[in-house]
Amino acid sequence: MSWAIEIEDLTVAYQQQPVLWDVDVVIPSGQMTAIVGPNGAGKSTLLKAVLGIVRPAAGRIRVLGRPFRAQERRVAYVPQRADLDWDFPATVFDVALMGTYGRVGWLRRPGPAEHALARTALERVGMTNLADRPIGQLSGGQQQRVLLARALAQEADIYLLDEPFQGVDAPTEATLLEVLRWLKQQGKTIVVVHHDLSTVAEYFDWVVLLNVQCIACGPVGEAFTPDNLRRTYGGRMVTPVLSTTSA
Amino acid sequence: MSPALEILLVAVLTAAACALPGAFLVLRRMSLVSDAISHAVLPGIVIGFLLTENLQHPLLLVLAGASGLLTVYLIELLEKTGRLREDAAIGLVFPALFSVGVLLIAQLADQVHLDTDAVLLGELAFVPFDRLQWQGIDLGPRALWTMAGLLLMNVLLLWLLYKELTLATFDAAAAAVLGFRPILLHYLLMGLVAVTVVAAFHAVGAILVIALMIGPPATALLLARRMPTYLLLSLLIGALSALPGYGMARVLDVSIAGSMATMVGVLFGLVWLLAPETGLLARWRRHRRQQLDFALDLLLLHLLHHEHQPAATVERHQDTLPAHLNWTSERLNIILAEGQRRGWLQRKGPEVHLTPAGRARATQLVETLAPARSP
Amino acid sequence: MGRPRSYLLTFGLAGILLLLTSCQATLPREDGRLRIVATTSIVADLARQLGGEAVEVTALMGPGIDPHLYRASEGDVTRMQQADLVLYNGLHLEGKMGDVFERMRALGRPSLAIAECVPDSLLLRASGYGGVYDPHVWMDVRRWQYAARCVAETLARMDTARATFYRNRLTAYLAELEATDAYVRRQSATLPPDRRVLITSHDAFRYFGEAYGWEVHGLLGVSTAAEAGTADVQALAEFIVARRVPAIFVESSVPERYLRALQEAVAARGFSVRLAGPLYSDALGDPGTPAGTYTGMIRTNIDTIVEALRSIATP
Amino acid sequence: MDFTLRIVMTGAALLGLISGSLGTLAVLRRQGLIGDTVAHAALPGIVLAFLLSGSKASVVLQLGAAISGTLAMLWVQSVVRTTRIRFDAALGMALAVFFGLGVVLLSAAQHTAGAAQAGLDRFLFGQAATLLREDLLTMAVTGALALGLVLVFWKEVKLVLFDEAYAAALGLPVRWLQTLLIILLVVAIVIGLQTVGVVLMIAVIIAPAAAARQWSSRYGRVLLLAGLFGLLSGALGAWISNLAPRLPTGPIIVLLLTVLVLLSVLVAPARGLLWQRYRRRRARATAQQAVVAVLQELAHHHPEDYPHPTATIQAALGANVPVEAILRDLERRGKVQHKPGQGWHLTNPPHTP
Repeated sequence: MSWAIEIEDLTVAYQQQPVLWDVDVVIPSGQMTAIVGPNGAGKSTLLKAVLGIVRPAAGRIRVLGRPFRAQERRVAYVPQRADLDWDFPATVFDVALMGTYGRVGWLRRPGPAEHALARTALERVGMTNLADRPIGQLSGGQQQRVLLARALAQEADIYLLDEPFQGVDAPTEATLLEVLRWLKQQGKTIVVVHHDLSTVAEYFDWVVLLNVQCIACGPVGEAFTPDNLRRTYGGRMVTPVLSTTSA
Repeated sequence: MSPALEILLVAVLTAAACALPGAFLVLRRMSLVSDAISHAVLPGIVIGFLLTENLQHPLLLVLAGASGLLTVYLIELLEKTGRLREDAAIGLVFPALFSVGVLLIAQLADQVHLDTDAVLLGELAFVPFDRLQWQGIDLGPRALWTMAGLLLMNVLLLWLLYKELTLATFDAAAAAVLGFRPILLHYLLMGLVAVTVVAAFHAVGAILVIALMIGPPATALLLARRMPTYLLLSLLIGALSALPGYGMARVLDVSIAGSMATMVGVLFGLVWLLAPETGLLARWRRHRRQQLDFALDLLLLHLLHHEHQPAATVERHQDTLPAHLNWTSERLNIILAEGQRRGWLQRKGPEVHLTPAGRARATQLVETLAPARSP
Repeated sequence: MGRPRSYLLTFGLAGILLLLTSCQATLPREDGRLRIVATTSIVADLARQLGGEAVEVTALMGPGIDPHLYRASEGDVTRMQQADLVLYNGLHLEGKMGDVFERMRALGRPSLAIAECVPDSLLLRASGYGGVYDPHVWMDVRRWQYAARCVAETLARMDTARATFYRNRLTAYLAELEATDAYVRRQSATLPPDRRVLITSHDAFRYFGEAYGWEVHGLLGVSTAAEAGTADVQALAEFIVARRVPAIFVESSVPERYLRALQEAVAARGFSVRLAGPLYSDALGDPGTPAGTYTGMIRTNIDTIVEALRSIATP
Repeated sequence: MDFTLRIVMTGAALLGLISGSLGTLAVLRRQGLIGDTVAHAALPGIVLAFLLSGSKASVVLQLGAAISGTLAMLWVQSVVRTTRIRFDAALGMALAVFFGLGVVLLSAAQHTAGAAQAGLDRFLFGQAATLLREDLLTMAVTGALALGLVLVFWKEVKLVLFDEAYAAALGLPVRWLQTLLIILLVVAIVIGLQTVGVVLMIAVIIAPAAAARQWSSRYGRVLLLAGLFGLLSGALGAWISNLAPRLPTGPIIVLLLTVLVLLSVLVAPARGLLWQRYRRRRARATAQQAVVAVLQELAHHHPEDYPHPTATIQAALGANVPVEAILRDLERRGKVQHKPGQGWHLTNPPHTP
């Protein structure tokens, strides 16, 4: 099996608070991988470390056998929906087109080829008829589809998705899954930060159980065991969300 | 009382009076409302002057306060449409009101010395010369009394509404459920801000009022973890920035209010840099100190982790360690030396091994880390 | 909280130290001279002329300072506190400061608004709203004589031992003012009446105009903080072209660029007007220069004006 | 047209164009109030520039203003990045502290710099009527440079404004682009200071963008419209202030802009409040007709006052229609009657054929 992403001894700390501790993770090429763990387990941070958005305190990350910085265009990122300002003046098509900005490069504008890419991507997620709609008028599921379309337009080899199924309606979940499976058929690698444990076995081939440390990493059949889950969630399946109530 | 002492006292009282509502403004992310109010009172003052033809008339202050409240109301109104964000709402309302004021002056009172500066800016330096007298007895500067009254009012109101305001600030929904009427509380607080701004800038000038409303609470936020400490520190820091501010004004013979406002910034800068635990310097030093501990723990964990894996001999080899941990070999050597000194590591030829003590520590680390860790 | 407290303590101690050093008592006058604090340099000059070596005069506003925009410094407090007498122009020239002095007087601290010594009938009402007077009375030397008498009287009253001294100085100074007044009239008379048109950046010369027969226009209102409208610039430019005014005058306390806009507007109408000056309006020139005293300033001004307007206007 | 009017109108229009379009960059990030801080923070820079150079030339003072404005914003940024202090508090503090420092320097200059310092703080008052031709040139050149940069980095800027994390993942130098944005904004503000003054500057930054946002949901169009709105209100404001004496240009422009924003919020096609109300009313009328139609249809098959349960009507219209509320509304207007526990029927049913 060849690895799309190899993470060795990765440690990430925000102001000396370790968020990821000595994590070793491998993610196989051409498969769908879920990253699972409680809140604050460092799932999003793991993605951001792979993307070079956060700087690790120690460790090595290789994407397709090479450092990420050399091939940022081969990795597409779908951030959490809630992190974006949906009142930004842009249409669905504009957002999809942003996926091509990487390949267009500095000083140039997207041309007909890029427009075609964005259109195809929107078609793939079933948003063609909404292409001219302002993003401010989209439902949560539609927002998620646009973000996926943007990633598709990037024509990457690896897709990193941060909680794409969070708070979307059932049809959208089905569409998203369908698109992800289609990507997989194309030989792409898909990595999803996932919160719904009940669907892990159904949707994914490979799973990474994470809670600051890597608890387990492997094919779903082997790694996604009750024992590992208990170790990941510390005996409880729900961790309390500690509010930051200090002034 | 010497005039210097009187000025200082007024400054300290003003700082304390401003810090209290300011602390809530800062928490509610509405700091710039203070600036908005300080400009938007102009039409109130101008209309007051046109009605009374007297710049000293108390009606001016009343109308100024009213325009302050109007500002807050209009900002709220615009925001509620959902079409404008808070920054845009603030940035539209107060320049519009200010423009109305300027136009009124230009149209009706141009020849009068109703300069925006003269009206808006009280001057701290003149505080000792505007005194209150009662039956021939000198009762001290007028501003001393107004500021003391203002402080008293603010302390009293905030003491009465402390828990409601605190709750409404952190969780308006919860406050509403508990029947605290967050809207009412909001307007009460804003009314307090408006009155404080108007009364205080009449005594010390607009810019110092804004500095004192935002600066000390922001500084306190760097130090405090709990609400009461935060409020208390805001008060204290506000009062304290007055002292070096006055000192600087004296040494350099410059504007007192300007120099106090500058000192608010300097004090903030000092705390930002030097605060224990959260200060930049402390963080940097801790970072340096902990880096070693941290790296050592990391190495222990790494070794423990790979101890029983087939690749263990590779993982613990001193030539592969730097590459795997992304460390230089010099750094590795420093950390190895420290690990050996603490008796956690031992070298076997080119391999690095955990001692029993080291293994115990690593195991303990693993246990304390994973499940218990919360954000 | 242990450590923050120690930081705060340090700041507190530092502050208290500063406080202690600032509490020095008013020093007794060993030379018996009256301490006079004056707001503008023009008022200060009057005090110096009349008090001579018997008084020690401090001006709060240095040369070139526009009284409307003055920002008080810490030293001003001490200076005002230790003054035996505060002299200020009044008629709202000093903005908020004027109110302060008025209150000081109400509290029995001697202060004198010298422009208010001029009889009301001789004061020009500011046009527009309200019953407020134009404060620039010093621009007419005769009106300034009222101020001089007033100041001398006050000094004589406060320092009875030197009453005669002050009265003698007053007589001498009144003569000097008389001579200056005559000089201004002579100089003005060298121009034909229809050429006596004075255009400045702000409306400080209305008393001058009224006293010496000049037509006076200012680009800005009385208060220099007011904003000129486009219409004001146009109207003045039209006027300059119509009357073929050869020069307009920059004032020391108002930026030159305002008048340059007027100059450009005139140029666009096919006429050329010269920027002359500076005229001293709200403040004297630097000490030691001819415009460093009041009479010197008045003479310098009229020389500058007449000199610039004497040249024939060139279309 | 008159020369002065032409100059002032051109200047105000240029200012509106530049700050309107550049201001959009801040407003879209909810950071419009940066304008207030930068405008105030210009003061110490102006005074220092004069003290160091001895010159009161606009360009020199503007350079000083730009430098201190940028410094203030860098301070704000690093405070926000390294502490728990929010953006608004950092902005407010920078505003007051920098302006306070400016006042200190100004009062020091009054004592030390002699007659030459006169009128320094006038730079902060708007004096649109006294704009010079050379001012227009400075405005045009700096404005063109700034807008040119926006064009050159068009898609990068757009991406950073909308989605920083994605921009970073694409390998864009986000930090660097953010600094560029701030510098562009500082340029816009410094250009406008001597035309509209320190207090009103913020409206010229915020209002055009706020108005433009109502009319379009395309980034490029919002930018263009904001520039256009700024340009028009600038020119029109200058023209109006020319109509009568004592109408200062700055406040007129600001009031025009305010009216423009209010109008936009009310009548802009997609987002206008009036349209929204109209659409809601229309939707309610349509829904009412639909409910009545359903009841009429049902009445054909049942006795006149046979009550139909809400669920039946709901099922006929689909889950999206607020049937209950509509029925209550119709009941108030006497169109239907409610039999408690049973359902609804028309008060005036069609005659069965």
